[in-house]
Amino acid sequence: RSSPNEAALTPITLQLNWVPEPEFGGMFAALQDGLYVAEGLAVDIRKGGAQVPCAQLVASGQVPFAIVSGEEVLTLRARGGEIVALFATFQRNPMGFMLHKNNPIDSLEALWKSSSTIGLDPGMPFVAILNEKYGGKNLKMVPYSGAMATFLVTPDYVQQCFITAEPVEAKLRSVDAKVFSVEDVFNPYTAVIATNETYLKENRATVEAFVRATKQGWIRYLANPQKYNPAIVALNPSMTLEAMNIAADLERTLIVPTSGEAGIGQMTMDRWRSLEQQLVDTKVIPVSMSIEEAFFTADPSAAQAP
Amino acid sequence: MIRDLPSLEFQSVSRIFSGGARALNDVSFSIPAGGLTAVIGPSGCGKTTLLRMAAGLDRATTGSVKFIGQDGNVHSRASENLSVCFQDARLLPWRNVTDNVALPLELAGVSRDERSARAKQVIEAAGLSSAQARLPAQLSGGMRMRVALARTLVTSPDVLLLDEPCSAVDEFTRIQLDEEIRRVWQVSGATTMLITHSVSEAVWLADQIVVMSMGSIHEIRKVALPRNARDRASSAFLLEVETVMRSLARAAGVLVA
Amino acid sequence: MIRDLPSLEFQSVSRIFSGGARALNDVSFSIPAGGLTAVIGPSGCGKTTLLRMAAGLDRATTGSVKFIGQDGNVHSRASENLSVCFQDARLLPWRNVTDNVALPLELAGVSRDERSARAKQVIEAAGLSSAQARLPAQLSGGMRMRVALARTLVTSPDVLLLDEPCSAVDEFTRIQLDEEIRRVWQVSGATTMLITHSVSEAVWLADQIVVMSMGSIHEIRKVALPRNARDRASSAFLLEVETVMRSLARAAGVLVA
Amino acid sequence: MMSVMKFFRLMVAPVTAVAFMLVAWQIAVMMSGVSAYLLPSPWAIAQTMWASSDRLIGGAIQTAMAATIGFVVASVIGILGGSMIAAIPFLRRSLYPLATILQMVPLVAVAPLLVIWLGFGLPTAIAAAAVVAVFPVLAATIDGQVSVDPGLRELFLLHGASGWTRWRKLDLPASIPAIVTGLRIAAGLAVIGAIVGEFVSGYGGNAPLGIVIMTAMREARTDLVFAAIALSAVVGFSLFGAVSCLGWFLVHRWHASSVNSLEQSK
Amino acid sequence: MMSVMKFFRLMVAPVTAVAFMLVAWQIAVMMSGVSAYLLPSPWAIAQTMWASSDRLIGGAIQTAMAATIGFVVASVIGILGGSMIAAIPFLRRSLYPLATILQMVPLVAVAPLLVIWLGFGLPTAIAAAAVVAVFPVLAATIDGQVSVDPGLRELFLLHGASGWTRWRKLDLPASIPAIVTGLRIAAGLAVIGAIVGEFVSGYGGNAPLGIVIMTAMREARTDLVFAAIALSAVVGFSLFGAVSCLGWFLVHRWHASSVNSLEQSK
Ligand SMILES: Nc1ncnc2c1ncn2[C@@H]1O[C@H](COP(=O)(O)OP(=O)(O)OP(=O)(O)O)[C@@H](O)[C@H]1O
Ligand SMILES: Nc1ncnc2c1ncn2[C@@H]1O[C@H](COP(=O)(O)OP(=O)(O)OP(=O)(O)O)[C@@H](O)[C@H]1O
Ligand SMILES: [Mg+2]
Ligand SMILES: [Mg+2]
Repeated sequence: RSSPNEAALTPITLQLNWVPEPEFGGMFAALQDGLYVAEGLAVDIRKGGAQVPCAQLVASGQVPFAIVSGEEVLTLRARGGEIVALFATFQRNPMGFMLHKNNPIDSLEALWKSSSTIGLDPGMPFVAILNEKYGGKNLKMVPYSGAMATFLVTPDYVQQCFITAEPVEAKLRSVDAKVFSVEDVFNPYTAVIATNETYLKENRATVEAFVRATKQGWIRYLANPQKYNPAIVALNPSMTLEAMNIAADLERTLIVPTSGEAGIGQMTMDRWRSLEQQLVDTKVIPVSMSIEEAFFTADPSAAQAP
Repeated sequence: MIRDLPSLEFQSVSRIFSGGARALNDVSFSIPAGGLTAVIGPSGCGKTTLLRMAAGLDRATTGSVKFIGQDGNVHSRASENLSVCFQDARLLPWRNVTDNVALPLELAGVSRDERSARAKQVIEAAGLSSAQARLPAQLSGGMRMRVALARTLVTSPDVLLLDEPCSAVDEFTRIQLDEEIRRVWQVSGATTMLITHSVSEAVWLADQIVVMSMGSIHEIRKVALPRNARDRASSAFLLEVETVMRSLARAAGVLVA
Repeated sequence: MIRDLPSLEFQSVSRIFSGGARALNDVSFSIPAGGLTAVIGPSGCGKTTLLRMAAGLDRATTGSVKFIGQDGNVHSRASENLSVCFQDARLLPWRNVTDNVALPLELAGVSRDERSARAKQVIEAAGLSSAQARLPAQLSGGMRMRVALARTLVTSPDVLLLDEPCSAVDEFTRIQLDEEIRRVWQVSGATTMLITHSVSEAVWLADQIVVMSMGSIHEIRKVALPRNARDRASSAFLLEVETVMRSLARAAGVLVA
Repeated sequence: MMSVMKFFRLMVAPVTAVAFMLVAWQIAVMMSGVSAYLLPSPWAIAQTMWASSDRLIGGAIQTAMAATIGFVVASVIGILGGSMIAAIPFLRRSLYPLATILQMVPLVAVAPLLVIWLGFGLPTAIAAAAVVAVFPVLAATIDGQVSVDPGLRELFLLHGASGWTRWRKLDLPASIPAIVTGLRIAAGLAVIGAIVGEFVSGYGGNAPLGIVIMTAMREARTDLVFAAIALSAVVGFSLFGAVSCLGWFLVHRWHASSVNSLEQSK
Repeated sequence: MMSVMKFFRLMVAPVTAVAFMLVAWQIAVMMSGVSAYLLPSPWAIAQTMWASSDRLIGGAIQTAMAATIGFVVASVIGILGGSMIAAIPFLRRSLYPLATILQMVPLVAVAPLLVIWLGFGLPTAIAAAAVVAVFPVLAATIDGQVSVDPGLRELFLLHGASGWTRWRKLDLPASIPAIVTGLRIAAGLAVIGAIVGEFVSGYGGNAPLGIVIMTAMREARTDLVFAAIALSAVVGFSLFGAVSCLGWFLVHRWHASSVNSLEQSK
């Protein structure tokens, strides 16, 4: 490919669903190393926050690309949103529950049968699944406001977390935590790059180029996160470089599939199907839909991987 | 300027307030075009209520209040060039004396220069020249009423309705103000209704005096004195005042010797 | 009840308002304990300003206003049992006539029964019996002032300050009200200051008349007529009125023949 | 009978306006074909309300409780505190600015602290409602009491009325119209405060509207979000209506506002 | 010179009050040994403010811009809309209830929709600020204009003044004291609205205070949350101060509020 001049670059925006962190490391690596430019793209990465409605923004065409979670793709599609998943950063669900290290509770099941106070976003789909499985009548659920302060000062408090984020933060604040992943009961793709159906139809080449460059970015990032983290810290000074380096190490096993680096970002019909089934079972979405259209594999080399 | 000065007719006017208070009871009289009628009567007898009806601010429960042009047509009240001096001063607290007085001209779209010239004149006549720039809160009670009167007289009204404009001032200031009222009335030729507590003021200014009592008309009296024969010290004037005073006394229910 | 009725002394009082207006200029006079002094003068000459100082609502720029007890001690104003009738009625719009009149008794902690009995009496004297239950908005201008006067007279004050209490009513209602003022004054023996525009009212009620002009005292006149010799039709009375009228005319700057 | 008739006549205009708005909205949604997750049609919202009525009504009752208690607390504190601030110049110069600053603290940011201080559940929601509702009442009370006719103040001063008496018999009645306006503003804010408080306080079996909204947002159920909002508006509107009625009852006989509205409706 | 002196004298009380509060807070934190995650001491907050001053000031400027523009929009809409509603009985009966209902829509719940409708950044924050600030202005304007002395209204009626003239020369000036109170309430709400708007409006290079708060909360940096809140209070207080000054300038010469405060400060 000839290196195109600046003016000919296609400008696109990627809306993050959180502030710049290692969970978006691949995109920043691709940006820093000029992989997007090499594909003819001028990418603007927009910071986000807990309240930024990324899925709706992409479905309504306000932005061409955004980071969303797998269940958001299906729920929004069930309500008529034109959203399509392109690239699944996390192959394994990084969501979990974080407890103080010396909390006697030793498993997710024990947690769910305890009478702990537990902070989590209302409407998390796995709650219904866990309730079904373990009861959970004694749990006291309270909303997670995004603030970790409660956890830090309350020894028997439990909260939801991103395995790569909150436990690291807690540790850096001298609070040791243990984490129970929810992967075993609920395992949607997470940090999924999604686009708009119409946009995909009309700009297929751009989409494919974007996904291609992103995947390469991830390969580079995971190989040497220390090279890219300073730039991310510059965009998000509230997280230390140390924390980012730790997080980058932790996330590697969640991102790289068993098949190896070639499968980064891959998505399979089976995984989407079982997610859909869980959502229907827990009445989050009404009926099953045509899953084929919910995701688009721009990178055929990854599609067939297990 | 050819103007069709109206006469003002009260025809069997009654007014019962929502609480049931009967303020007016079958009142009929008329003020001829260009005439000046004084209305006198004990406190609470319905004078202000009558005036408010003429101004279109209240409506008769039964009966009617009409302006009738010289061609015999009934005018709509809104078409009249009306000027009212209320019993309370009703000044805008954020405007100084000059701007309060000029308000009606301002509302009529008169140019700034003409406004200030005309305001200056009536302010002088009301003895307020030295207080021109003061706000209402900086005036005495009598001064406030004088501002209100000056504001009423600053336009050239066809109909002039005055509700005790001089009750808050002393005898001599009152005589000066009477002079100003007469001057404006004569210049404008307005059909005028004047409510007053001063019988001598009524006799001095009016060509007809309506004496009221408890919502009804007690007496209607033409003032016999020709205008040029009025002199506040003449015996004819004093006699007339005496006569009206007796009538008012009877209206007020006082036994007169 | 032994009361130490104070006299009221104005000593070289001057008052310059913040705008620079000079309302009073070196005014001195005193109202003897239990005396009734009338203050008359042209509109804006400073009468209300004087009264407000006596009431403690305004302060002299220079000079002083003092209550002096019969033992010669200066009383603090706050200790006086003072009653003021302002030039405007100042009624509470949410209270009916009876409750407005009873307000000072209420504030003094008088029992409900006594309150209504005493309010009833002054309301009757003010000719307002039929309007007892009305709100201020349902009263005529003169009726409102009568309510205010009734409220002033309902207590048994040691000091009574009246600012044109009768200017909004007709001659005959005024005579009735004068009667009530005199009755209360005589019963309570209050040291009284009465601002009025009616010379005959001043002569009728006062034992001393202060004629003011533009912030200064023009004349202080003892009313020579003994109280039992006053009769509104007697020639002695009319002569006294005539004399004071002339003085007022000069104060007002009118040339007198 | 008369007043029932009058009530119906008074309701015609607002009901018409709301109906008009709903019809316009329905037509706009139908014409533009905008998807339901962006802007559901009123009809869809109504259907959702019907389908989820149990959950919504249960939530509304909880939210109404928090909002009402918070509103009452805010009213009492606002009226009493405002009166004190209005009466004492030193407080006016010191506490009023402080109260202003407190008003500007975004509740969403300190809500986690509220939880820590007050625990999860109702108390936090009540406190949140009270915190946002108190300032309008305070400001309106101060404004109303500082604007009382100085002539009437002098009257009370003269009769040696104590501050307390003057407040009870003059300042408070005279400032009721202003206070009612403050309460009207506060009524709406109390509901919003309660909902924000619920965002951070607990949710057990029966979720209050704040939690219903959060859950629905997460599930992209904009129709349910709107249905919950509609119910929260009903809660707020009831508070607002109660305050308005109270205000009308207290002042209609003497205050200019009723004279002016009579004059105009002629 | 005089007025500079006077200004300083006026500032003594509020500055004392704030200083007193800060000292009490500092002592309370030090005595209780409460964790900095829960409640940082004022001193710690001050240090954070100093250390993060670039970021905070940059954020405050953006938030101030959104809040100020939103506030101005709300003021214009509130005053004009309120005037129309006050002037036309039909609107009062139909639109006022509607506006009330809109006030009760929790912004936090519809903010995500605002982003989708208005796009990113400033416009959404401005809209959010305007939405929450408009109702107090509207309500206060209506209240003020409906309470204008009926006697003065009659005067204008008699001189055949058009509605527009009457509004300009009577209703508006007479209701300025009430409107200023509404604006005071709105000033604080506008800042909060802007911050909530910023929570949802994705952002570019320089993060406004709303984002700083969100991020800091996530990182459990309570000190930074408070520092950002303090700056947002400064923004709000500047707006509040500007409104108060304007109000004082417009009415101090004639309105009862200034008479009463003079009387009391004697
Ligand atoms: N607050 C004020 N600021 C400036 N000037 C004032 C103020 N109050 C009164 N004055 C002026 O002081 C003078 C005396 O006022 P005062 O009210 O005492 O008059 P008065 O004798 O009672 O008149 P009237 O009979 O009209 O009531 C007037 O010229 C008035 O304009
Ligand atoms: N809004 C109202 N509701 C009930 N009664 C009223 C109302 N307005 C006036 N009245 C009554 O109507 C009667 C006549 O009032 P009006 O004001 O016309 O008297 P007036 O002759 O002007 O008296 P004054 O000389 O005292 O001004 C009075 O008895 C008064 O109490
Ligand atoms: Mg009258
Ligand atoms: Mg006076």
